[in-house]
Amino acid sequence: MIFGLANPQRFMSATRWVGPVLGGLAAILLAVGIWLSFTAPPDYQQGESVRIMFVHVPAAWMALFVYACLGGASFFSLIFRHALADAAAKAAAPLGAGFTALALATGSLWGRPMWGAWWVWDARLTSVLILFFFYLGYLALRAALDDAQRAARASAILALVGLINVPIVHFSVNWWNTLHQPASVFRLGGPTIAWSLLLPLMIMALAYTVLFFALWIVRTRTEVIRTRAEALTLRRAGGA
Amino acid sequence: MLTGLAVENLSLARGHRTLFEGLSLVLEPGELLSLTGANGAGKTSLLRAAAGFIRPQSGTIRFEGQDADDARAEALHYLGHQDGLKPARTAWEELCFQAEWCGGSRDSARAAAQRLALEPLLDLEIRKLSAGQRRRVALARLISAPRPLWLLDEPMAPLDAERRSVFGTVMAEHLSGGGMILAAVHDPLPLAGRALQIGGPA
Amino acid sequence: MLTGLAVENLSLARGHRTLFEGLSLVLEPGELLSLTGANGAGKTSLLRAAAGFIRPQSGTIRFEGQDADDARAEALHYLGHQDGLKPARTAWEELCFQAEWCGGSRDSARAAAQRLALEPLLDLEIRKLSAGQRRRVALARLISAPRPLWLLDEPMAPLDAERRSVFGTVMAEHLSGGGMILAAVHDPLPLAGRALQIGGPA
Amino acid sequence: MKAFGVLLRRELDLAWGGGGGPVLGCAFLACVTTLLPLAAGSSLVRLSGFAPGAAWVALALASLLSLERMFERDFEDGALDLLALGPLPLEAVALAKGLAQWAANGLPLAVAAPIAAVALGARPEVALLIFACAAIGGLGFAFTGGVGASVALGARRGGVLIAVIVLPLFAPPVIFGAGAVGAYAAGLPWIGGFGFLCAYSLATLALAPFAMAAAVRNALS
Amino acid sequence: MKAFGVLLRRELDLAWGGGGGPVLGCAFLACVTTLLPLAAGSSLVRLSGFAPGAAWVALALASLLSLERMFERDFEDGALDLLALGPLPLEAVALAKGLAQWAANGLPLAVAAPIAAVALGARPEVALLIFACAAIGGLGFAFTGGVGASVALGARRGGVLIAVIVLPLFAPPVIFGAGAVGAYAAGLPWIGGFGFLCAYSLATLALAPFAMAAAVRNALS
Ligand code: HEM
Ligand SMILES: Nc1ncnc2c1ncn2[C@@H]1O[C@H](COP(=O)(O)OP(=O)(O)OP(=O)(O)O)[C@@H](O)[C@H]1O
Ligand SMILES: Nc1ncnc2c1ncn2[C@@H]1O[C@H](COP(=O)(O)OP(=O)(O)OP(=O)(O)O)[C@@H](O)[C@H]1O
Ligand SMILES: [Mg+2]
Ligand SMILES: [Mg+2]
Repeated sequence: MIFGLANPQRFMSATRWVGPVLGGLAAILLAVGIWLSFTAPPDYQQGESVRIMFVHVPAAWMALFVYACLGGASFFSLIFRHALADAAAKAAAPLGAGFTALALATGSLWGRPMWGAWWVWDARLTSVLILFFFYLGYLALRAALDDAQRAARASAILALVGLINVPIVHFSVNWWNTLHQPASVFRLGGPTIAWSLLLPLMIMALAYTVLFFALWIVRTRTEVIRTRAEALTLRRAGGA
Repeated sequence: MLTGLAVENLSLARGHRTLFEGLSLVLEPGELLSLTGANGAGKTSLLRAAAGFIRPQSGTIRFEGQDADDARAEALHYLGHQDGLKPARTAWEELCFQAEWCGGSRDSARAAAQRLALEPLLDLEIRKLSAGQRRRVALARLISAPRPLWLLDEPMAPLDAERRSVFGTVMAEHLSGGGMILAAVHDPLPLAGRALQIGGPA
Repeated sequence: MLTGLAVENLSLARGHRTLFEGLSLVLEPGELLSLTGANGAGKTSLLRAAAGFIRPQSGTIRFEGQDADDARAEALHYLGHQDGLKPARTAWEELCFQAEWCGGSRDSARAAAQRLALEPLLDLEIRKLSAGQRRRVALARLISAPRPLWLLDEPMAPLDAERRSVFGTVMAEHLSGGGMILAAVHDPLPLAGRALQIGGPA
Repeated sequence: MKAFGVLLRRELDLAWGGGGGPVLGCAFLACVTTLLPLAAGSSLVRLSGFAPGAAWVALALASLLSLERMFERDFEDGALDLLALGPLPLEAVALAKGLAQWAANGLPLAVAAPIAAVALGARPEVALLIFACAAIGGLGFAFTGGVGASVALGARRGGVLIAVIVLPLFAPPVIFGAGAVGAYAAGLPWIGGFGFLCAYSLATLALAPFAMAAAVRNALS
Repeated sequence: MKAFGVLLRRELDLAWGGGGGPVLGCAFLACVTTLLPLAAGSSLVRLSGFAPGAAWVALALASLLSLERMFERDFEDGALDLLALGPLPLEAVALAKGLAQWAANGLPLAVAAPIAAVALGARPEVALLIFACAAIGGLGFAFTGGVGASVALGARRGGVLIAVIVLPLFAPPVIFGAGAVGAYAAGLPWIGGFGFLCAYSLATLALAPFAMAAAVRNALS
């Protein structure tokens, strides 16, 4: 499948309609999810503030998922020197950073009523924060290298290094957490989560995922088009 | 037995610009080929491609029938516009390092220094050397560690007349020993050899 | 009215070595004097002394009848073997800085760039320029900020034939405008002018 | 003073490109605030007392380790020749370099320091003093450091020499500043240390440029 | 392996000349020991528990700041071309550079760290473990840092970038090392954290050179 679309022409023609369609689907899902999350009964323990979870948790999940996508794309662009894969990686990074920022923001918004603090050195929080730094580093490197091909390879290398490190960071932070019990009383979510909350959560998660793929495809297409345009103008300029 | 360097319709690009297309050349053992051309024509780029640093847009660069690989890396000397000498270290330290790193020995380094009349300068730090003296330290590497293919970028520019003739004979010996030299120059070298003009925008 | 540069039995030493003794020369407005000599003879040292960097062992170097002082510093351009351009900045950034720092303006910098056919390169970082292009960026400073005395160290080395003739005319105009040029060279310049051989150990 | 502005812009650009700038400040902020709790265990109670100290360590180390760039590169690539032949005396050039060093390394850290300290649990009232100390102390670091950097120019073991020369010079500002902050946090009179710090930094600001210029002239000859 | 030795000698010489070596250790020691007590209001009781953590963060910062020198200069003066054409693959070159970086910056700090910690009131028994952790962790810092330095080659804002890239990668070693030391000081089982630290450093030692070599090749092209 991936190799089928590896050829930019085929990719462009195949995905012309995919983006908008997914986008519409995402819109519907979001609407349903949000409606559900507001009609869901307030949590006996967290009260109304539990509704933040429907925005927050999927965002946090996406933060990790998108980084996986970024790593995958980078792998292909590095091994097969594939322009399309690089375009995909380039397109994915800002989206992932966005989801991560959303998770952090909503998370600390949630933490205020729950823990009485904007920030708590909880394992999961910390690892997401560090993940956010990974995204920032990647974006910064992209921005700082102007030669297209070199930027592609360098940032791909960085993304893969990061991919290896994400789980390590996750693990290390959890290990650290077992050493020092965090100041938080509230253990994040856990399996003890009511169905009435789980359903909207799942739908929101699905909506986020679809939305991501819609945006990803659109951004990748624009990336491909942009590079083509550059090549054209250069050819018109007679290579000078 | 060496079969030399063969470049077949090579095209190179830097940044977004194509420098040249469909360039072919052959360099056989004992041959000197000097590259001429305007500033920015792509001489240095060609040398770097031949050294295996730059991967061409299209076309092939084969040495001993091989594409760029580790074997080639050890079969050539590349001396660019910059010599990579460290200002804070002495000429002798740098010369020794370069010689040993390229497979030579301290003795060969010493011999090379003699050949280029560097002994009186060996204890000076690189930053204290004059331009020509510094260039000679860089050139000494070529002698101190024998390798068949020399890729030289304006090797003679800062040398005085006497040193130019000396290094001319050095190059001649290298050629007569079956070596190959590909040199980018603006002023013709004091040796017989073919010349190739690289066209392209300035 | 300018009275030019007058050097009277100058002797210079570097490290513990005396380079030359009792050297005298006069450079009057509109004159070009090219210094020749072996590597390590002391050409660069002499230029640096004339620029006021090195204090001579003995003898005097007077410009406009003055010993080295701030006034002189602002009346001369010194362009050595190294150009002081920063690899990470763009050609335009560096050219602008050098021009404005030496009393020129952005417009004069732009004009100088045009004169040396640098426009297409102005957005490139210095590290991406070819040797000759980089040298031209350095030379553009001379045009962009007019100063009577030019002290040049092998100004032409990395330039191609065409650029050499262009810069030759630039130097000619500078001279005809009453400027002075003291240039250390290994290959003769494409201009009429006196030459002075600096003897000394290689 | 146009020339001074031109020079300052260039120095800032280089210093930021060379590893200073707000981004580094934020990087440090992030580093200290993220790593310190991870390293010390999350009990912020214990941390709070040391937040200012940590900020100071970061500041001093940053200033120390970014010094070499101040003159060495311009010296080796010939840019100092150009600077020496400009419309301004070398003293002014040294001043510009010191200020750029400060703006690129000291200031961002000074901005970052109080935030980091508070994030680590220092009482917000301290923040302002921390900022003031860090900013003023950073000025002292930049100029004392600059003296070391210029004196070490062209020396064989430049970096080492810099450290040796600079280290003792760093002690006073470090002690005054940290002392002031610590005293304030402990509710003791802090104005004394702060005053000394200001005096020291202003003195270096006034004297260091002459030392630097002399050292550079010597290196160029 | 003769070539490797030759290269290692050269790298060490350059790294020391660039300010590494024992002097750096002393500077580090001085900063940490003078700063923290002052900031802590010199209540060594509180200090003692915190000393190892602080030392660790300072260690991380110090290794962070000396990274830019690792590849940038060789890249800009053409020395990397020579290194790329030597008898050893670029992976080995990267390994040598990493080791030199560690020996010139990590080791001195590792020697200084326990002294600092003890001077700050940590119990002497901890010193040995602190040294071991600092030495091994420094190895991890040097190589993870090297990856950042090589990837950022030829980028416009070298130093800044390296810091931003490398910071998050430093989290695990800091956590493990400080965790082990803290646990030991608290009489808890420490071997786990120490083991993880060793594992992490050895992993980077094994993998980082490939990433660095790839990045350098990319930069030279
Ligand atoms: C900046 C602050 C926060 C960040 C970065 C953060 C991060 C995360 C992440 C990464 C996840 C998904 C992890 C997984 O699925 O295993 C998550 C899930 C969750 N978070 Fe947060 N969180 C933050 C604050 C909070 C707060 C304050 C609360 C509640 C008071 C909270 C409640 C939850 C819950 C209930 C889940 C779902 C539990 C589960 O799926 O295991 N989070 N958060
Ligand atoms: N990394 C790069 N990115 C973009 N353009 C580059 C890069 N490197 C070189 N160039 C451009 O490629 C062209 C060829 O450069 P090259 O150094 O090969 O020229 P050259 O023939 O050696 O010129 P010279 O005679 O001045 O040495 C130049 O116009 C230069 O601006
Ligand atoms: N700082 C220094 N300390 C000791 N010796 C020095 C120093 N600088 C230069 N020298 C020596 O002074 C001599 C003259 O150097 P100079 O650069 O003036 O020669 P040059 O005529 O410019 O040679 P070239 O033609 O190679 O440029 C050289 O032998 C050099 O080794
Ligand atoms: Mg060239
Ligand atoms: Mg000279």
